[in-house]
Amino acid sequence: MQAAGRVLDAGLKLLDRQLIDSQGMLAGKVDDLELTPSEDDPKVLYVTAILAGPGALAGRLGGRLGHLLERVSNRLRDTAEDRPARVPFGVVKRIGSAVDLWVAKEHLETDRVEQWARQTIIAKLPGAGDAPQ
Amino acid sequence: MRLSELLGCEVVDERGRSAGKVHDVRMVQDGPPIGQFGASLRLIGLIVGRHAIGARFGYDRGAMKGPWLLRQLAGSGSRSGRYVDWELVRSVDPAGARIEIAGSVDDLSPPEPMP
Amino acid sequence: MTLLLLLVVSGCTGPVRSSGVYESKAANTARKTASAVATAELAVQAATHDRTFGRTAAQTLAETARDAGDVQGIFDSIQPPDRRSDQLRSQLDDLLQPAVSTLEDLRTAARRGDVESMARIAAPLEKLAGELQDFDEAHR
Amino acid sequence: MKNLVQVALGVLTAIGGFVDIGDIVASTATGARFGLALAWVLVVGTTGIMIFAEMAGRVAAISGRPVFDLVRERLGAGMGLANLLASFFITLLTLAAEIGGVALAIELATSVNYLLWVPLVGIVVWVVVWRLPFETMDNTFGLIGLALVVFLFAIWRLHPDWAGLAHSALHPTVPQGEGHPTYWYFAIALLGSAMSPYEVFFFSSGAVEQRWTRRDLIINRTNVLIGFPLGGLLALALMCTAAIVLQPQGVDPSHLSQAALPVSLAFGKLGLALALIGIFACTFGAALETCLSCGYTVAQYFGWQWGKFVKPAQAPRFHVVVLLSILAGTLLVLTTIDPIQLTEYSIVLAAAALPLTYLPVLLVANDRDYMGDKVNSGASNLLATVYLLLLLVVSVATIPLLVVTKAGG
Repeated sequence: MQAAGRVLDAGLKLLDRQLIDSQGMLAGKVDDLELTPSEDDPKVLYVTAILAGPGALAGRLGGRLGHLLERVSNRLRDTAEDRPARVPFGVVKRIGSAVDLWVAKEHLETDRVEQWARQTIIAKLPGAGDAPQ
Repeated sequence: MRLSELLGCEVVDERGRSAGKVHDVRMVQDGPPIGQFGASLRLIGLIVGRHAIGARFGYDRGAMKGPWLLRQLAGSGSRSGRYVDWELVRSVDPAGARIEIAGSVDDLSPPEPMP
Repeated sequence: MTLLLLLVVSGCTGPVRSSGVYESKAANTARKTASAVATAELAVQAATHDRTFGRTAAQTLAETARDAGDVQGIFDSIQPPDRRSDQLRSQLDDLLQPAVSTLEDLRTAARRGDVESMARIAAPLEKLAGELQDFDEAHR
Repeated sequence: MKNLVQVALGVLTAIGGFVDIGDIVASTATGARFGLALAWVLVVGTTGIMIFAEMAGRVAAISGRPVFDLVRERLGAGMGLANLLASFFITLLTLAAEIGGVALAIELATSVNYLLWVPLVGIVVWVVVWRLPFETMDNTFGLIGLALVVFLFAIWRLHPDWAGLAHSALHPTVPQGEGHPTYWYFAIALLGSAMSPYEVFFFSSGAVEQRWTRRDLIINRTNVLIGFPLGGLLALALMCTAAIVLQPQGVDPSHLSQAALPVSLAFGKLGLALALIGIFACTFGAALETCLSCGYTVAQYFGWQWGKFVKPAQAPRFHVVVLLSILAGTLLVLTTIDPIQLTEYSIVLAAAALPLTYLPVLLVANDRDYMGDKVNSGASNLLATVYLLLLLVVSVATIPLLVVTKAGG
């Protein structure tokens, strides 16, 4: 749980920070943040999710590099939607020099491309599942 | 709305004078509870000013030891930033990358440094 | 952008207008050929004193023969712009021709592992190397 | 105290691991053309890589953060991505040069055309990276690479004019008939070969692979303070033998065979065998380091799980990038571009790109939030800043010199 009332600059403290899942595995980076207006006052904005993956990064970079990433990520992603993968902010455990999560990355939308790479390429190679010596 | 849509927006006061671009967004953790995180982060203000290499390099925090030369080069940029309280914001036009605020640019003070 | 750079850097050969440029290209050709000849001398010296493997000597001598042949080919492709360059060209060709043919003979001998004849074939190389280096210094 | 074997192993691996195809080509070419007039650049370059690698290793050990994770955090996503593309392209170019170097070493031993060996080399590189544990892989080729010490002994065996050598090293002058731009172009190439960026990506990621902590700082220091200078000494030995044997004969080396000539003249077949084994091991070890560095840089920028300390299935995208990099490197060599020329471009571009990754590491090494009491000392900051300025001058001068001298042609 985080200390309530804590103040932080989101760009510096959250953006581009490493996401680490409950097993200590690296789960991508905070490429962008989703801000949602509150029901009773649309002017008030809350952070409701972390956006991660090339799709989110592409939107943020814009320009040539952004479009390049956008094309790459769209081809890699196997789902129909074009919105970037979301990590609901509720699973965030701690914000330090990295962002620790309460859940394992397999449960996150952002892990789709990782699973695709695992199934289609790596799992087919002998010894993919062997523990590191 | 995405955070990246706010970053880089030009902040303009009532008379159309610019306070510079948004290069960071300040949040406080006092919103409604969200999952296991606790109170959610609420947007309370914008850090505005010329491109602040100093902040990105880390020189606006006390924790940076040196080196001297880089501190001088980067240091000057960050102090010129200004803080815009979210209450002052009249309209946000992400497509046009433009944010209009009430009052005047001169009334804005630099942001207090974060711990 | 990098492709453009590589093209510029590879020093493509176009027509040469001034005899000065031709002369410096001739000097450069002599210098590179002298380097190949000197390398061949060292390789033969190692081979005849049983200080290298047959295959390594064969590889080294194959490279020197190919280098000298390439350098001569590039030089011959440049049109001498004036009479003085014509003279320079024939003077240099008198050195390039024996150098290239000697290195080719050495390559053949080395590939057959015929170390004895390598020493004999390589005999003129020392004089050739000296003349090529003199030519280079004279026209650099 | 980490046991002595661990420390010694680290030092020996650092020595063998220091030299790669770039050092072999640059040191030999420089020695043959300028004698020891550029030896001082090796000292400057070796000192530079020592500073850079020690900082990167210390940052990785204390904060657990390897170079490219920090590059994005300190330079932002946009600058970080441009930095990634430049560093990845140069590391890939170096990977191709190393694969070419291994094939050339085999060609020199077998006289069978190197192009036939290239696909085999690519496959074996991948199998080793895929199957061998990190430390076994790193130590094996680093230790075998020590065979290059034969170049050091060859200097004595060739009975050089010691006074002449010392004079040429201590009073560097541009030899008659050589242009100043060419002299400085070779200086930048030599600096780029000594300060190869991929070595720092590999060194800092290796610290995380081997799970270094504060206790391992001793290894970080000994590897750098003992291993790197001795590695630099091997490069100097290559330069010396070329200066002693090749320069007087006017040989301007453009093949590995010419680099090996001095050792075979000094020690005959045994010496040549050791030289070939050493060259093979160093370039093969460097091929492993560069293909892994391709994976490290991309994975660390995007935040994917990376590293050989986890099961391959747990770091699929990292291994896909490593696999594709080896494939791309192999195909690049198969285009029959001369591997020696490829090496020259890779080390010169490496020199130009050094500040890109040097700066973020220098910044984080000064950040108490990450390093606590292990931040840079005042003295190391001064030296590190001098090198930052030197590297900025080098990167500005590289492209113009490349064009003016037609790559030292």
